[in-house]
Amino acid sequence: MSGTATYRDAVRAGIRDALIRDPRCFLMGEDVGRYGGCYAVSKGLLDEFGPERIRDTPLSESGFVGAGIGAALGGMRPIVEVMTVNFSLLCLDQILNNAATIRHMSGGQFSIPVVIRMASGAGRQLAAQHSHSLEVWYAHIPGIRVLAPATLEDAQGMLWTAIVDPDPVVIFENVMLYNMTGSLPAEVRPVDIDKAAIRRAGTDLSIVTYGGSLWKCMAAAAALAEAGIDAEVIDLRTLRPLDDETIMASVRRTRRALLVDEGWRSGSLAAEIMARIVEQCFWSLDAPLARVCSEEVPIPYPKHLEDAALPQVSAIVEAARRIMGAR
Amino acid sequence: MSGTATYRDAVRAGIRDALIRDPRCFLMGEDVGRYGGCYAVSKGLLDEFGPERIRDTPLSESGFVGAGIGAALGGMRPIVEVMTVNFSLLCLDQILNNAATIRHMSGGQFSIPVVIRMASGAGRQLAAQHSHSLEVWYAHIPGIRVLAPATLEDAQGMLWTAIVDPDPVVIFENVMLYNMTGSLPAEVRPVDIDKAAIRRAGTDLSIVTYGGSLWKCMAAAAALAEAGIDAEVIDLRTLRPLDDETIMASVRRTRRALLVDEGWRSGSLAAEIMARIVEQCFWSLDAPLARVCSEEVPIPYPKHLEDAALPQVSAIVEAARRIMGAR
Amino acid sequence: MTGAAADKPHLSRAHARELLHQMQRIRSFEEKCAELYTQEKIRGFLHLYIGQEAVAVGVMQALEARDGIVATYREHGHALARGLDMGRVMAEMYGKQEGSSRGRGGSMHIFDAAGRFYGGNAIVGGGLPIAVGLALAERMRASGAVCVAFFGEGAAAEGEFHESLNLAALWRLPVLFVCENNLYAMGTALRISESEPEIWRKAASYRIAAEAVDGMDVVAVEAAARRAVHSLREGEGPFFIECRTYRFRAHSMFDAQLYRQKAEVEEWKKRCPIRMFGDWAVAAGLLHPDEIEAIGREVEAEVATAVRFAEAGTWEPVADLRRDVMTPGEAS
Amino acid sequence: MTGAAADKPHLSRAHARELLHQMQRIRSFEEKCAELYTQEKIRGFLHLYIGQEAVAVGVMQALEARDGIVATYREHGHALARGLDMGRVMAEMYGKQEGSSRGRGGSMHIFDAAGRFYGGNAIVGGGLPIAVGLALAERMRASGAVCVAFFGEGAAAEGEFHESLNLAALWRLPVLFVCENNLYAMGTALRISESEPEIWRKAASYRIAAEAVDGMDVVAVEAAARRAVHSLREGEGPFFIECRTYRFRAHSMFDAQLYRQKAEVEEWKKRCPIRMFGDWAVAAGLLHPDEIEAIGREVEAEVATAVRFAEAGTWEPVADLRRDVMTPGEAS
Ligand SMILES: Cc1ncc(C[n+]2csc(CCOP(=O)(O)OP(=O)(O)O)c2C)c(N)n1
Ligand SMILES: Cc1ncc(C[n+]2csc(CCOP(=O)(O)OP(=O)(O)O)c2C)c(N)n1
Ligand SMILES: [Mg+2]
Ligand SMILES: [Mg+2]
Repeated sequence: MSGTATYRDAVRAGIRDALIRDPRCFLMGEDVGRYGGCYAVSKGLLDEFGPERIRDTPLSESGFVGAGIGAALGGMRPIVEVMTVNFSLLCLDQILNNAATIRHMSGGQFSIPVVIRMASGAGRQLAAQHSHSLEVWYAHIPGIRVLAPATLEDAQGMLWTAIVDPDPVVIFENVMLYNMTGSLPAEVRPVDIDKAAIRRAGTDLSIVTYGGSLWKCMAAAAALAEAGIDAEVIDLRTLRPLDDETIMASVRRTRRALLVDEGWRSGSLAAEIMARIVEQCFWSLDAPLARVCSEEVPIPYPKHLEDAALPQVSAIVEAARRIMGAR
Repeated sequence: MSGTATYRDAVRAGIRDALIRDPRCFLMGEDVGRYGGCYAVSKGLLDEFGPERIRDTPLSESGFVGAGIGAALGGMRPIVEVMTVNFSLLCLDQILNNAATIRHMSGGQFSIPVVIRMASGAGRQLAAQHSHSLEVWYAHIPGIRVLAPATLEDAQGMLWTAIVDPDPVVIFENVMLYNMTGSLPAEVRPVDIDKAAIRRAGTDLSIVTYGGSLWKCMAAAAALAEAGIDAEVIDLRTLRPLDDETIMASVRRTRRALLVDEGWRSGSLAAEIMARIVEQCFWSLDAPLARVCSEEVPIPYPKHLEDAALPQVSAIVEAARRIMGAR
Repeated sequence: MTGAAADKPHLSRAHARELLHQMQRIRSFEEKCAELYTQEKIRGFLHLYIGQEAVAVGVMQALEARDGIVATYREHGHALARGLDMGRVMAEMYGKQEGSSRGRGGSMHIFDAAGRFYGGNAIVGGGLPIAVGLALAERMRASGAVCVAFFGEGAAAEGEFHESLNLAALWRLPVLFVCENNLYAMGTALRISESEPEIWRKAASYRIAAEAVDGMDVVAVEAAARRAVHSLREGEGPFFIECRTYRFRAHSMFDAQLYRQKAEVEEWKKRCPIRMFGDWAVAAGLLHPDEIEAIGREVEAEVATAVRFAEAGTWEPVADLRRDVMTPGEAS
Repeated sequence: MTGAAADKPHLSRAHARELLHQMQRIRSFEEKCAELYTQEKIRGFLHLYIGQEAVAVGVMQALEARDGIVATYREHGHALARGLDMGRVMAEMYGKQEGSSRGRGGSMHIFDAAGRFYGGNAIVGGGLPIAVGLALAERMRASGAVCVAFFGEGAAAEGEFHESLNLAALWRLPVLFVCENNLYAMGTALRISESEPEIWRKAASYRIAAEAVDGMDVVAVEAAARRAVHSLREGEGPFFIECRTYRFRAHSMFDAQLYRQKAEVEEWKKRCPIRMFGDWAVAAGLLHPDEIEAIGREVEAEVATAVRFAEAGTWEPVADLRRDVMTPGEAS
């Protein structure tokens, strides 16, 4: 399993591992079986595990996500794939009002160990209805955990961590990452999800991001390095709960922060992190915080407009420079 | 119509006025007719306007909200009542992927003059599934306008402003306001929705809020005044687009700001406003920003726990004091 | 008594007593709740089940301890009929931590792990997919247990109703769908909410076996539920029962009932499931009027005890507010 | 040709030519699109309609200019059959601002106000409530216009399908529901997604008149659509047509088609709606082989012109990105 693999392979390895290790585990969702998954994540799993455990569902997001929640209540460990976050609007009620709520509301009688995976993000010219990044909505919900693996190791390892988590876990897989290649560890290990990761250490400013935007930030950091600006890049990894400690430690060191988030600007996750930095590190800041988010428009189809709507390396570099130049 | 009335009466007056003025206008939703509305807002309207224009719907949030969007596309001016924001999760797809998106995605060919009203907020001991404040989710969506009338005048006047707005407008009516009394103007006037309102002028700090929390902030400001702290209270009124100008002008004057928002803290609208203040007024700030939001728990049923979960006057006062005491 | 009950001559005295007793427990409990609501001991929304008792009691007869149950915000009756302790249910109504959900849920969110009672769901239709999932878990484990979903006829208009029926049928899951058709969804009469008001007919769209039954007749409901559960346990896939019933009270405590005629309510009250069954059982020689009185006294005492228990209950400390948002401790 | 077409002897030569012409336009346009996709002129998702042409073309014959249309992401055929300019549709595929949606929507979001073509909706089932609302607007205005919703059989599992049918029936709205049953939803075969795979039967749950028709037979589809639209205009409430058809190509350009056998596809290709109708029209003496050839040439020229138009089209300036998020100017 080690060697060159894609992010898609990593997710698949994580799912496969979970299916092998835990007989209560099964995968369910639209086209996860015969089709092999809309992003080919589950290809081959139907042959290996059969239709009971690789369960193709009808187009009924609320129905099968609710069924996943019910099955988890009933003692199973379902992995429910909602093809993309765009369709997850149809099952938000189940996630918020049931998965996230039943434990507290019942006085702690039930845990709901369901894992809900979904692809998110834009960049494939799929236009307005198929390009959402709504991670922040999910990160707003008490009672669930929200993960956004940005590396192969996380894509694989977070799956098992999510499975053994007794509470509902929502995993966002950015669509632009599926083809990303790298190497997978020979052995599947659960990864810790309590900590954000410093993907690049730096001293001049902290760039905080997650998911697909991580790699844009890494590219921006490289470009900034050439211009003599040493950026630290933090990959949040877990969007709920947020790892304030790592973020604040970084910002206290660098005294400047830039947030990069593919979500629309107003009400973005970037805003939440800015709010926390101001609450916790205000006196350490040497410059206003800034963010690079998506333009507040439905994402258009043509490449040049889609590019213009999304955070790009150049915009990240520019924003970082502005922060460094401020006062 | 002038004299003592409730917020509920004000909303009704607004709806009635719209129905009289514009024959394309109709009200539709669960129990708006025979029952008179779950919060008695539409009581009497069925008798006055008949079942074609006061249209009881089955329990089908996605269906009838989508039908409202379609009717708006087809030239009508529907007012759709989604009983409460709690049930609006079931129609979020229609709102985000159709109402908010079709205009831009079609290259500007269609406007969608639909008005969607919903009750929101907690405080009535309705427990976890019936106590949501998800205004921030809606405020995240490009392509719609989001209003949160906190006064009788706004409750009445915003309705007409919303009706004549060619784009989708979502109106949040906080459940704790329906019984609030006051006087209504003799004549219904559309109110401007572009501006936040300074409900109390002050010099020491800016308290920014909206909806049901406004009155808690006003009470807190009164208490603070006794302690010699002169708070300015800003009622956002419109949650999307936000009136940065009024907010920033206030913060530049007071140099301190407290955000009060009944939404859960992480990913709250308060966070967005904090982010904007840091982006736009960083150098004017004399103290860290702070926010009072709901605790990150499903809202529990018993009064003492519900109270503990929601922003309260005492917490607002305390937070304001802390801000004033900082450095 | 209608024909269906007459079809069931094998009713033992003990069972007749049990049926009446269970229905009376619900009735008396709820009448007390209404009173306590006016005293503001119970707050929030309170949806009474009065008039519909035959449904919960009839269906529960067909279930075993291993079977799961999903209900709605009008679920006191189901909770009691399932065997939840009345004191704990009453404490829940009060919001006391001795309540079945630690007081966190209140009237609309009664849960009980031991009784496999999965709520108490205040989103109309929201419990149906959960029931499908519970049944899926049973099927994957081949446990032989079934799951029952109770819901109102109003829920049949929701998309989740449709999605749930299709999933259950497609995967042949042991779900018993029990539609309690009380003719109104809040103030919306069935005829203005469904183009096909015979709800049981909708099951045909999913090839689900279905029948309509007199929901005021506890014996008829029990008989139908037994047939259905038998079929579920045989692996025949889901079953759908429409119980025709009526709620005698307002939708909730805030409802002026402008949408229906008093005469209609009175007409239905003549078919009170408790009185009808009691009268019939006496006439059939199954119960003696003294026994009925004894049941009344017994239930009154149980309700009084429950109220005392709730009154004596304590408030969860505010410090516990964040407890159980997430599961504490280590991963399972 | 099947019986249904034979039932329609009143087909004029002109009309036969029109039917063939329209189907051929769609076929040739899409074959070109597939080619342009491999050249990366068209990007994103591209869902071809090839094989299903008889449905869009047949149904459109029954519509008037005032009628509204709601379709899916597989809507090129509907747009062309509705009379949208092929050049503007092709420019949309390119994302050029001369496209029918200014290039913003691409393949999945063709809109045209003049043609009352309301998209192009990429959320399965998402267009159905919109169609109900459009019909409601017509009904409230007593305009006499109707609204047609096209959707795949996969959409029938979504809750919105159910909610929409109920609303339309309840309010007797002039909606024509056209289910294009091509047996697959992406890679999910109908039999594993619906417990009742005869989709038209589901209409009975809502008391909606319904029929199934051979969707490879343009004349049969037209005849059914005419009957349906006639009934709609008479105010008889909604109508449901299930068209049994097949897509010859992959679901989208990313689909390896692991879920179906080549032989099955080949079998269906024998029932190609264009070839079948052409052969029949020639045999019936309605069209001369030369005319068919002429149609081919005409269509080829039209496609070439459309491609030239798209190629010559321009990119919307980035400065316009935020344009039309909200309606500019004053309130209406
Ligand atoms: C999704 C949703 N929409 C609306 C409501 C508000 N509501 C609560 S009960 C109810 C009526 C439900 O009627 P029915 O299903 O027949 O059950 P009954 O109350 O008659 O037992 C409504 C509209 C809700 N709780 N959930
Ligand atoms: C709500 C929703 N869920 C999932 C998808 C992904 N998806 C796109 S097309 C499709 C299959 C739809 O099948 P059908 O309705 O039969 O139409 P067809 O593609 O066969 O024309 C799926 C699952 C989607 N677009 N919307
Ligand atoms: Mg009912
Ligand atoms: Mg299909």
